Amino acid sequence: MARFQIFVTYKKGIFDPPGATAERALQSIGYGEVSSVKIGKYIQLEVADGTPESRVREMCDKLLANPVIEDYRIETVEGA
Amino acid sequence: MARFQIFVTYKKGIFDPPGATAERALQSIGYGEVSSVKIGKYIQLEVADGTPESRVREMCDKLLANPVIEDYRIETVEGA
Amino acid sequence: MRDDLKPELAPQLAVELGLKPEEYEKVVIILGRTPSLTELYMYSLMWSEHCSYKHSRKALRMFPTEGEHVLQGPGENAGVIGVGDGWALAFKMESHNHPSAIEPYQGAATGVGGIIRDIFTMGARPIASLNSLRFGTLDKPRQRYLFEGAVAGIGGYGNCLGVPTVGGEVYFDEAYEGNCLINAMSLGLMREENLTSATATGAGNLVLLIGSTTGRDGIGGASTLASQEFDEKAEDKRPSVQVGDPFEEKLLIEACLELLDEKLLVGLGDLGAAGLTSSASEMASRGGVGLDIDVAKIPAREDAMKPFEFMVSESQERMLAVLVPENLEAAQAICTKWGLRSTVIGTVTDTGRFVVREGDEIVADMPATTLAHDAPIYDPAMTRPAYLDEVQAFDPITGVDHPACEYVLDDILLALLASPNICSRRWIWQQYDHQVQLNTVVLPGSDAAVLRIGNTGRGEMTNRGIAVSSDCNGRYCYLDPYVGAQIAFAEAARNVVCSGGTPAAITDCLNFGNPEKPEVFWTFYESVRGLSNACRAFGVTVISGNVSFYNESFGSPIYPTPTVGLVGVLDDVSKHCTLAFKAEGDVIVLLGETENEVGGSEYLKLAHGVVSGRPPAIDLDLEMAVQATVLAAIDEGILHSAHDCSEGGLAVTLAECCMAGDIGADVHVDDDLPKYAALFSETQSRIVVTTAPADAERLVELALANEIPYAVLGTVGGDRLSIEDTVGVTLEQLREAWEPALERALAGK
Amino acid sequence: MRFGVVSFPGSNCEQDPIHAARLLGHEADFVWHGDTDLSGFDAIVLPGGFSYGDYIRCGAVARFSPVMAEVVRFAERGGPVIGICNGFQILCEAHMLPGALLRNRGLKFLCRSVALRVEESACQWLELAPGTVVNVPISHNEGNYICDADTLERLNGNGQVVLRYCEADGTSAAEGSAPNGALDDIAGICNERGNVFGLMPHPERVVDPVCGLTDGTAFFTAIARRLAEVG
Ligand SMILES: Nc1ncnc2c1ncn2[C@@H]1O[C@H](COP(=O)(O)OP(=O)(O)O)[C@@H](O)[C@H]1O
Ligand SMILES: [Mg+2]
Repeated sequence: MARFQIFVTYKKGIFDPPGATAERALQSIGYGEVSSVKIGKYIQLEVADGTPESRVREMCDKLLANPVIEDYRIETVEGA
Repeated sequence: MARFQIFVTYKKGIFDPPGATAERALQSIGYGEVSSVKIGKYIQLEVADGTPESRVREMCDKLLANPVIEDYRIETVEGA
Repeated sequence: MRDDLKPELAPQLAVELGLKPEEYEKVVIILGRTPSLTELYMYSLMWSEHCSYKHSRKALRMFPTEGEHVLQGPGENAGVIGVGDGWALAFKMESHNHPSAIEPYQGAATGVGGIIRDIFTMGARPIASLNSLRFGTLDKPRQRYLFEGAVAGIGGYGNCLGVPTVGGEVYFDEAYEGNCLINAMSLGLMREENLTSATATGAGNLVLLIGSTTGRDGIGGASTLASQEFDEKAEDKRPSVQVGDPFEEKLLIEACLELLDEKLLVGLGDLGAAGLTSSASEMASRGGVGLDIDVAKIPAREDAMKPFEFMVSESQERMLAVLVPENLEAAQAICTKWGLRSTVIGTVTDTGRFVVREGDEIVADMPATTLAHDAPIYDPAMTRPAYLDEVQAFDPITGVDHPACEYVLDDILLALLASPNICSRRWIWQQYDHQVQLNTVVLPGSDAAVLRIGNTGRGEMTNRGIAVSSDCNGRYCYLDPYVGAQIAFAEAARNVVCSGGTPAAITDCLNFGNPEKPEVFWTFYESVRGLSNACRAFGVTVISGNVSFYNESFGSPIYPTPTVGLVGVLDDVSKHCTLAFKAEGDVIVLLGETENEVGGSEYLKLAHGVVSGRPPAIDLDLEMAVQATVLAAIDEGILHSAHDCSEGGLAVTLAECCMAGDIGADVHVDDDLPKYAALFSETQSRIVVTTAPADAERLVELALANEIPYAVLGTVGGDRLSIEDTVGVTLEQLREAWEPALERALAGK
Repeated sequence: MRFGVVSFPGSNCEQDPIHAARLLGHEADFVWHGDTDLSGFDAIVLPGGFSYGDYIRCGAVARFSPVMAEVVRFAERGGPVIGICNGFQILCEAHMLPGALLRNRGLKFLCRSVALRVEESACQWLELAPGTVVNVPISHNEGNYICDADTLERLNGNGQVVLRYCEADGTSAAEGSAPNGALDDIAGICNERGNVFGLMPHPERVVDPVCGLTDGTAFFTAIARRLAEVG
């Protein structure tokens, strides 16, 4: 079985309300050192051995990410 | 300015509705090789230089993750 | 004046930004020089179809805009009517079609956000929303994606705000496949004295920007998204999608209403399409003043933003307030209390000029009124579309083989009930919080939503109410725009009347193709004419509305879709009525009369795959008389239920009454008509009502007094719907067909 | 008696319990999230809505509001606290109640009336006979209650499960009756003492007869009667 992890983030210039809110919240509860928070998705995928990354890319484009407003990065998890 | 990234995932045994749904959806649209999908949070944090990881850990325990249902992993982003 | 644009490039850029050469010339004449980059952007957006209504303005003058209830007609962010005891209701409908076709969730969500800002800008607390949706057929995965996304977005935004989404409509037809329609309507309540205007006055007054930061989102959105036809290039336009932040909007609602309550503002405007440019220039020209705006003061979401980007950004959840300097501190304190940014970005001047600067460098300087009011107004050419002769020549009675044997009628009825255009909409409205604020008296699922007038938070309760419905059958409008538009109005009114409301005023959202095509513009003109005449006949005013053109894909326009949002008033909200059959033995009466009119019907499309013929005829006098009869009967308290006949005809109406009341019925229908027509004809001006046997006579008296045809159909009771020997189905069968149909279609079944 | 209804930024149901309580002849007023004085209130309501947009996690930010420290003390002194919908989520995030609320299993917001079975419990907010079925609307996107096995055992053992989703006749369906996938059909729980009560359904929505059902009345009258008794 092969493992991939996918990091989904908003495209540049797309507003991230949850991140903005977390940022303010952290500052207001005493973490003034925080200057920016962005909240994206961290997806852990388990697929059959030998599944090529291209397949995973397909899955992201079709379902796991929203290409209209999100970018994503795929990483293979070694020793899985 | 220092950068951290935080990966928030559901504790083992906690049912993750979005993950389970994505898993079924992928299988139903032709990705039979998918055996598991887990969807967590990918948080990118920018803080003042010299902020120790322990501070970030605090932020996670207090706000960014819910210890009752979630685990998290913190990584320093080099060359920030 | 500083300029970031080489003068010789101006004409070229003007074209890219959508200005016609002659429009560009007009700008040059107004300014007496070549426009700067910022000015060019500002004019191109303000003079886009979306902002200037340059193709529709003249036709819209046909609408009756003055009437007894009207406190504010078209021209402000929303229209306002009086609904009694000093209460005023602001409402408006608006389209967000093109953004939603690119990103359904965010497109629909920001559509809701925009229309709700229009409401509280008037000083009203948003109390309810409706949505009117059109998609292609659900056998197409893309259409399912758009539909699910739009519904989730509407719920996601409205639920977070705590504004109940109480009604709407949805149709699925190939005509909308390349261009879905997302029309959102919102209503707000206020005391008459709190009615405010988006007007800037008083030289020396301050301009305060409240709410979210300003980023590059939706740059040029107003023109590129809303005023261009859809085609494969849609993909490239993706980045200008905006993400809504309903939490910020909720804070804006509370803060702005408090600012108005405290009488701290001179004027308040919202930032929608064309962002700061639009709201600022409109506020300035309404007040006949000038403005001096410094973009360097605007809180930016992104680095290195150019002045023009600040001026045209469509970042959501921002409001623009004008106030006297003495009130600044108090006003900002309220914003801070609600956790909102507020920044003075400029001042009101007496020059009449709209000046934009970055620090001390002026980057734009033009007469304020020319942006908002001097956009060219066109008289588009129009010709009657050729297709009309063809479709109207089709005789639906002889043109297809109608079922000869009657036993298939059961199956056709069940198939109609399972049609996505008729089946239960529960899947939709249970994703919407339709009860928050505790004023929803009749929940989704009946003909119209009924709301109590009052503010539970302030303990200001009344026993007055309103009923509201949005309607439009695009097929009818395609087959005859004039008649179709009149039916859209008549059905909305009928739905409101069936719920006990007296029609008071409407808003509309006119969705059409490219107005520069004479055949398209003709359908637009005829629709407006039909709608106007219907309004005049009923003495109902048009207080607000919205036009969405260029709803085409690959060159073919959608069905003409003039959606009507109609509001009626109930002096006593307890005197409302629903569609559910109530009691064993109640007498079922049909008010109005069925004709053989299956042209454009759901039956014709479903059973014969045909969208053709003439739509049902509409006789506005008969319509009014039928509605008057129902209102009188409800007022006398003799009606147990009322439900109009719309898509699917009498049989579907009866089935819906049975399912809603969880009780059967035994009826006889008109024997002079072929059964398929008696059951499925979509003849207008028909309402099925029930009454206790003891009151049947009185009901008949009312019908006679109003000189309307009527027929006693039968009685309520049992656990099956029996229509003579032709239809006999159990409640279970009806439900099995009607309840899960949307889920099934969405599951691709 | 006097109910205090806390309004957090993003709360949107706060006017509803106020209306319900007043309708039933009680006093009720808003409490600002920044306030730290709860004196003069006999019971505290954390209302529904989307505090702080429900961003990060429902209730995650609201629990840090100044007023919450007071609410905790109020509860420790035995003061009755009810958290409805978002209020329940806040109680869990603040660890005033165990467990957490995840996305509904169907990933869809659900607004509709549901049948609830009253369980044998220590809850001071309800004095309906165990087994009673009430119909109350839910309106949430994250009502899928979850907790670990030990906690669940404790909840059941201590009579902390107050309400369960059920079928119309009060029975539980084999596959579960929770529309949102909640563990063990749990719709509402209380602390051991029974004074802190959290539930996803909205009783305040079914008190005013003008809007239909009135099954929610019991959720306001019981605590009032109880407080009247203890004086
Ligand atoms: N998109 C929607 N959102 C909310 N409610 C809807 C929507 N579409 C339909 N409904 C509700 O479903 C019920 C039936 O709708 P519809 O078939 O259009 O009624 P009618 O034929 O009387 O106009 C109405 O209560 C309507 O408000
Ligand atoms: Mg109707």
